[in-house]
Amino acid sequence: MFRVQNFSIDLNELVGYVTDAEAGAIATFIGTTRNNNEGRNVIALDYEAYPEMAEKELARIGAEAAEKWQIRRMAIVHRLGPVQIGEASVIIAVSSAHREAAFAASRFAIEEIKKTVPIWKKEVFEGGEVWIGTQTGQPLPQRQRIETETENRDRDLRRRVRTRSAA
Amino acid sequence: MFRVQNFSIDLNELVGYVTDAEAGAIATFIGTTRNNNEGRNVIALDYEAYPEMAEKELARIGAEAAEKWQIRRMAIVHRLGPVQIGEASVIIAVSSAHREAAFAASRFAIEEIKKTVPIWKKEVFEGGEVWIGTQTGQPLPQRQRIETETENRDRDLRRRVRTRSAA
Amino acid sequence: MKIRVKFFAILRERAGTAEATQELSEGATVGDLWHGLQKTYPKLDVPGIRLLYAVNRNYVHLDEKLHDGDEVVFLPPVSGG
Amino acid sequence: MKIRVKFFAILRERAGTAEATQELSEGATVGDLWHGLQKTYPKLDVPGIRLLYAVNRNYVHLDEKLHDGDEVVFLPPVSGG
Repeated sequence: MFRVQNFSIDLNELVGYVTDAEAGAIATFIGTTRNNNEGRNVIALDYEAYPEMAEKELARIGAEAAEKWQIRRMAIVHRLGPVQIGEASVIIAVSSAHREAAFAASRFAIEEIKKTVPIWKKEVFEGGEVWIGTQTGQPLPQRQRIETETENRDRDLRRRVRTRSAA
Repeated sequence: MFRVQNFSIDLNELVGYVTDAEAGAIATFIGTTRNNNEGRNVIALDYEAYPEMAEKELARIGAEAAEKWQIRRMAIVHRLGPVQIGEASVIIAVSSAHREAAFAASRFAIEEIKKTVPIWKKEVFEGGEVWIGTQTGQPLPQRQRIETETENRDRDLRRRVRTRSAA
Repeated sequence: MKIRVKFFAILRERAGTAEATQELSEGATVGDLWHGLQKTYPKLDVPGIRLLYAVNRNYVHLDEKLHDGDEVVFLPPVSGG
Repeated sequence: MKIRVKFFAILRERAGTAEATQELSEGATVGDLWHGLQKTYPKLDVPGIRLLYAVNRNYVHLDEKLHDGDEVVFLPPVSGG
């Protein structure tokens, strides 16, 4: 189950999907909208995706996780549109016979999502809004760290494109 | 929320409890009954606890996690009595501003639970039943690994008792 | 040949549209398409932005040759999660 | 002095009871209590088992001195999760 959707994500649906008689462990990760970021008071996050490619990349993450670890089942659902404070923007659920694989795969998935899946987050904060990770040329309060993160993310992704072309 | 109970665990209750406007991440871990163990066909697991001390130890794990990592809220609920295949015996939920802390704390909690919390699991399998971790003197199919794990667990726990007495 | 382009996030806002169709001559690359789009949508050139490129939902390089009917997307730095 | 004992898991099954009260003389330790219980419940001695000891819900050593009304538990290797 690798999906983007415009409505709230049902944790029970994902956990039900990965539940398996051969599994002794289920790890989940829920990304939620925090009320503050880099010193700004956040009102909501607004997500946009290139939906077909985003779902393809989510499935690619699932396939890579299944190659790396002995997992049973995996589900990733990312929400689009506005996500209010405390609500989930993304949920990952993964089951495995032994807990190490479930932990490792869920951690791997969220790191990959943040680097390679074509989804964009606009932060709506008190006093403005900004596409996170996009250098707009307009100085923002305490944006220094975001720009560094963007550069890292970007470098990782470019490396992946190169590797694929070489293969 | 640190609790043992005789009825099924409600994941949504725990996630609701740790949801926090200041949190950007929630990690959960669900331990489920697997249909096989060490080559035996498992029918169910039956858990027993020293309830007052188990809840005290669960709270101690939460306090230690809060000292080690910047977490917002944590909940651990362990089920007692029979737990059927695919059902949850334990659920851990932990929220944090940034995801690293939630991942680390949930991993820490399940490792500690398995080592220090006075809860015992009887495995009911096709052809018999056994208290896991207790050397009964009766040879069981493929019990070698269980006995080694028990020895490790036991050594860790004895070390902790010594440290406490020294303090 | 006809190339379909989709815009997302800041590029959608800068272009003022989510989709466009561009007529290109045979042998044109993703880089040529981007160059041509800048003339139609001059605001697309976001200072300092680092784009990635996808043709038919696969990441490619700027020198990738295009074919009639290709779907091309210029991707701003992603920020899901 | 009167000491309350609770049995769990395999020890509960071996003792055939979940609780017991033991009368001990002043200055007796957890080890003395265990020794005394073996006489009442000879099956408590599970070959090869490694026990831990708790008095009033705190882990202690075998030489811990007991006091009237203490609640003592002998813990088989735990296996929760």
